[in-house]
Amino acid sequence: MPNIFQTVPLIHFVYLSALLFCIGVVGVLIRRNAIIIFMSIELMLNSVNLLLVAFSAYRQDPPGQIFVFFIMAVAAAEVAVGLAIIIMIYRNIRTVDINELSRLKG
Amino acid sequence: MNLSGVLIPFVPLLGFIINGLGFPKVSKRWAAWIGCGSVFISFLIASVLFIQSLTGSFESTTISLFDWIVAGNINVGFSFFIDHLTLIMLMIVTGVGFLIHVYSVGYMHDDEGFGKFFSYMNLFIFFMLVLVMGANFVMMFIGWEGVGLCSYLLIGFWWKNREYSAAANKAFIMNRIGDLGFILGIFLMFITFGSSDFDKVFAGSSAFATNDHVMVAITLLLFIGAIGKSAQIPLYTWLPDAMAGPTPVSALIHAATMVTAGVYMVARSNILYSIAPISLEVVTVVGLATAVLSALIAITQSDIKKVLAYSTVSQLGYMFVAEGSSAYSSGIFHLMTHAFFKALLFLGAGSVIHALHHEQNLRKMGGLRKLLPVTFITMFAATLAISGFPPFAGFFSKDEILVATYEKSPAVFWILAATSVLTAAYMFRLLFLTFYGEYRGGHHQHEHIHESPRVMTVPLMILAVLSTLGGFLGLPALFGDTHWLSHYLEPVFAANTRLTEHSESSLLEIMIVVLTVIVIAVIWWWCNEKYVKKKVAPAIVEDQLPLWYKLSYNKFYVDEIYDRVIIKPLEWMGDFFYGKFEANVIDGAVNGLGRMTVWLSGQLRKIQTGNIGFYVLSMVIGIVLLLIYGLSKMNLF
Amino acid sequence: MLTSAFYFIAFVTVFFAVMVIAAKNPVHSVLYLVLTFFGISANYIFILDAPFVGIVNIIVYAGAIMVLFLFVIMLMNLNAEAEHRKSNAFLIVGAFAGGSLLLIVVDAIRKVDWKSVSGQESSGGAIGSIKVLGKVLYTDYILPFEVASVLFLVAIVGAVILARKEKLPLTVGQISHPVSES
Amino acid sequence: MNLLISLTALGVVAMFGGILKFRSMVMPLSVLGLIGASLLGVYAWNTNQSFLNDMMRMDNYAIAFSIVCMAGTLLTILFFHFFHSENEIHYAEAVALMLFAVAGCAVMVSFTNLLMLFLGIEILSLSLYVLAGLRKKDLLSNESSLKYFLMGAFSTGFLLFGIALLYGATGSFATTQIAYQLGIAGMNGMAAMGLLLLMIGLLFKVAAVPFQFWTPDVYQGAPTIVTAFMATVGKVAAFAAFLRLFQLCFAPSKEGYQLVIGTVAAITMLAGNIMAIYQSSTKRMLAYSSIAHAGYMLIAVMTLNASSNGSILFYSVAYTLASISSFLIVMVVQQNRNNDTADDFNGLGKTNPWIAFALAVSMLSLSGIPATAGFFGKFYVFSSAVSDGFIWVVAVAVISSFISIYYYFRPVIAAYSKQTHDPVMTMPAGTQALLILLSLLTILLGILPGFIAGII
Repeated sequence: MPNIFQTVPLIHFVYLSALLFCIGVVGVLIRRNAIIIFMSIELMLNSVNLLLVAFSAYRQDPPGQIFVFFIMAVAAAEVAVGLAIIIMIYRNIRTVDINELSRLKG
Repeated sequence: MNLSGVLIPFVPLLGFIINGLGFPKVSKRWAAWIGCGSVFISFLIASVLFIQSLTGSFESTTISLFDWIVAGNINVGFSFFIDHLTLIMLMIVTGVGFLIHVYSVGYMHDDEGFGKFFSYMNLFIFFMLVLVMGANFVMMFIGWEGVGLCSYLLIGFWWKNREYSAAANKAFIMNRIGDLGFILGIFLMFITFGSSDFDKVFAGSSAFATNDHVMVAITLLLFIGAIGKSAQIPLYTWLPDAMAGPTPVSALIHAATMVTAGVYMVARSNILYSIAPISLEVVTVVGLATAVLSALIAITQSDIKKVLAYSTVSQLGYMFVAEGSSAYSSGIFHLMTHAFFKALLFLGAGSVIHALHHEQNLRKMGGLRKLLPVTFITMFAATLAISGFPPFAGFFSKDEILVATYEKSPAVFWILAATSVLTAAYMFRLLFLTFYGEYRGGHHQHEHIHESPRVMTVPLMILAVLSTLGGFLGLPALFGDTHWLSHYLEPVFAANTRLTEHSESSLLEIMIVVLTVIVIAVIWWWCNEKYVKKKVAPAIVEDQLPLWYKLSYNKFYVDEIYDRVIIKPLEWMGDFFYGKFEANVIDGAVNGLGRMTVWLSGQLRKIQTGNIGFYVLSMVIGIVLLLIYGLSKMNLF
Repeated sequence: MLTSAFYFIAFVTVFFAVMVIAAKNPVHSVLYLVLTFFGISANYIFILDAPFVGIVNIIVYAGAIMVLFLFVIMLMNLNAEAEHRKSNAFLIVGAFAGGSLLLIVVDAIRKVDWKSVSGQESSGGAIGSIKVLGKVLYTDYILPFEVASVLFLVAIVGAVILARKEKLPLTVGQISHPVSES
Repeated sequence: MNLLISLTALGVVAMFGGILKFRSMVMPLSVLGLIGASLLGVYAWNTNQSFLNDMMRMDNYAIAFSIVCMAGTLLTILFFHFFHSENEIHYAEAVALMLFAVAGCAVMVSFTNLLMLFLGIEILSLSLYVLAGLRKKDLLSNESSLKYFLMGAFSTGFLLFGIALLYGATGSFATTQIAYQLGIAGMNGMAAMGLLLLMIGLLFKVAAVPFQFWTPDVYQGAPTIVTAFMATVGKVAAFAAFLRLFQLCFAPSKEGYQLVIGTVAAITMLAGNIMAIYQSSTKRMLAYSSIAHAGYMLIAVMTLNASSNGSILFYSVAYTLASISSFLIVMVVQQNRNNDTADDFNGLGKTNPWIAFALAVSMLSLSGIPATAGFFGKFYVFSSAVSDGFIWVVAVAVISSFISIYYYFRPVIAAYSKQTHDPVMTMPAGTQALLILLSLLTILLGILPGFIAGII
């Protein structure tokens, strides 16, 4: 086992994943295309994965990586449903711009 | 004993279920029998208990049916409590309630919703009985809410126009404000005593010092409830509006029973109030202000039921003043006599309205003395009673309150005495406008006016007898120191009642008797001059009067001065309080609160823009704020 | 050596991540996202000694999920379309909100005593290997593994329901109003 | 465990019911299956078993909430059956999704490992995303589905980030381990951050302010029966999971975050009730009302004492009964009068007295008037908060529930005090009987609350 754990401090992984997470959040905030928003959410999930794997590696604790598999599984399921929803909407109104979808309000 | 006590509220409930489910299949005849019969059975049971209590084979009891709410240490039983105070209230509610039920058979005879009306009325009686019989404040609150609900249903019973619904709404909102106080009071009680059972709360309260702030808070919160239910300043304006309902409803709910629930509640919690004299002063001040203000307003009203409504508000103020002066038994005494004569007044007014085919305007009445003899005589008795003319019922109860206040504070006494004069004034005004002079309605109508059927007049007569003789239950010291009622209620109020027992007040009482007689004589003379001889109808401007009438100006010079100096300012004040103060300040505040909420709602809902981007942004900002708040709370930020 | 490798991979990953949300063309966004995932996988494989997760990440995310995205974007023919941008104010507020979120997270975590987290007894076994992970997954975590199958059932049923074409007229709301084009 | 297996199997059966064309059997089988699963739950009462490396534990709390969720699902499926013919295109699939969703709920309320919590939430949420979009050609349904999905997935990200940080701080996903480690080490910045982010994720699921944005839109746009399902089963499960998580993991350090939840609860109650006033659509009004109810239930999460479990359970039952029947009545009114404003309830008391009765009972219960279950729901929640000294929260709660009376009574007043010329409303057979049953249950619980309150 390479003894990396003394060289790269764990906190740097936390910073990195927090940064990626926030980039994902900003992506959700500033984009109007539902698909891009969805991709930003995927980015958020991936940053969580990175965090989990980092903790798992530093703690020498496998469940952290197991959890990552489940997140991937859930993400895949979410993508299947989410893209189905987006396609359904695209078929009806020929756009995936979220600003076009504000009939429900008040 | 146990079983029969429990039956009292449930018989009317049964009546409600039968009439409610059966409507409209049950015929009117049966609906009437069921409605009146169920209340009468309750009355009989209550009477048996009452007689037992007189002969001494009665002890105040708590009847626990079952544990109702069990949460942690809190245990609220579904239980009833019967003592002398409860018995008095039971007799009033079932007795007067029964008479009004009978009367309604005649009054509502042609109404489509006859059966429904009786089912609501029975439901009301049920809740009212739960209110007075509950063994804890939660039970009382159940009854309290229930009577509110029935009142709401019955005010809006005739939904022919919007105004009725508006009145029902107003009553509803104002009562909710009161209930809020009540419920917070109960909560505080739970925190303080761990229970809301009367015995535990009252026993626990002895540990508190006088004017302990918790006790003051509890009593004031309870009093807010009483203000809402019993229509005191500032939550009184719903009561006059509630007159939109059928007249028997006004008599039962808005005069005799429901509105006195606040008075009952304060009397029931007298032990708490005696620990919090500050609250008692609040009670006195609010009661006094209400008594004066509404009496002033009553003087200028032209709707017969409105006059009576303001009068009710004013009389309720009296009762609170009595309680504020620690004269609880006097308050209950007045509650009782008031139930008699005010129910009678309303029923009499209802009889008039019924005869005139739903005409309520005093301007279009007059001269009905000959046409409606029974109504006239009974109303006359009631007017004397409410004006405090000896030896009618109201005299004794009012006299007692006045004496009690005199001992506490002469200023209160004088204001209250002046209000009594006003009371006599507006009542005689009403009597004269209705029954004396000439009929001012159309000629066509005049021929159709006839006395109400016996089913309506018999209750009137019974109530008239009670209004006349009811006062002898509480003969004051002057007439030989046999104040039966106050002795009867002694177990409930023992520690608190400061009733004058002996001679030092005799002089005061004699003075009151003499003054009352003189004042009423003067008012009689003045009303006769104004309404019979001068034929003044309310709200007709002077220059519309015929010329010959103005020529007789000098003849009534004294009268005019009197009019200018006393009546005009009074009327002006009445107008002012009614038109400006009530409409702008009080209604304005209440409606303003409602409107502000609606406005806020309209503004707040705009944040639901429908745009996902905006939603997500707001969420992130929310997350940021929440994280900052949470981390700083955990001292990590 | 490893340290500088980490910083390089981290920099590249963050750069691609920024490009995902900054690229105008959705297809470019997808491609940048794939690159970001590669960067993350590189972290797994080279730095964190978790090769299996790294491989799965590439296969599942970069291989399957992103292809699905790409497929949908192509299907909608969005590649040419320039998406309407949100107003600048929105951009600034959004970036500001995201930035403050980052600051708060960093600030809270900065103060943690990391000795309690890292430097636990290193058992020596490569915990990221297929052998170890498989054993844990199929013994301790067998229940979640089974429960995840329900999730896939939901996803399958859901995707089938939603993606199947239906020949009904468009409506707005259940109270059938005619469609007004907006 | 048996309960969970049978629910999943039931879902599969319903799914195949659609594929293999035995649709007419789907509803009876589901109802029988749900009853059977509930009986399995009752059978497991007091056994307190934990399963497979302590991933989930079927304690009484889990069983009670599973049964509440299943009962809600049963009612929803019945109503779905009443209003949708079995020949409709996605009939069986929709039922299957509801059954899968309730399986997710069972996982959510019985987890003892954060992974299970996460999976349960996702199963439930994914089903709901699809169900919200069930009316594929209805633009509002589309929109509601997408909004729910995007925001739900977004909030899941925060939830996961929280779980990851918590894992970093404690080294485990098991609730017992997390509680143990937190007990040793105390709260540090990472654990606190994890806790707060988890809380945020769950606050989103229960629709608390400021994460309530999706609720009105999604509830309004989704098919009414799905809305009823979301508002009852979904919300109850989310609350049960919320409370369970905090009871198991974070109870000892509650002083730190109680005020946060309390503040959110207070704002949620006020905002939900105030915004509800302006709504003309009754369905949307009910959506806001469900936000407000989330605020009341949050009070029990905040107090986090011995009586919280019981009070949330009672509140859930009361709320489920009243909400399902009010959504159903909205459905009936929508179908008959083509709209659901307060005016569309005019004269209901004359034309359909029983429906009006059910309406009145459910609205009274929602507003917490005594002698209905809703009163005791509030009472238990408030009294436990008061006994812990959170008087200000209770004061806000009482004030806001008084505000709520205003809008809850609007349809009732319309039903009883206004006239209509519209004909008697028609509805599928059985609807009325079920509505009356629900109302009677509400009243029964309002008179004898002891049935449920003391059970866990």
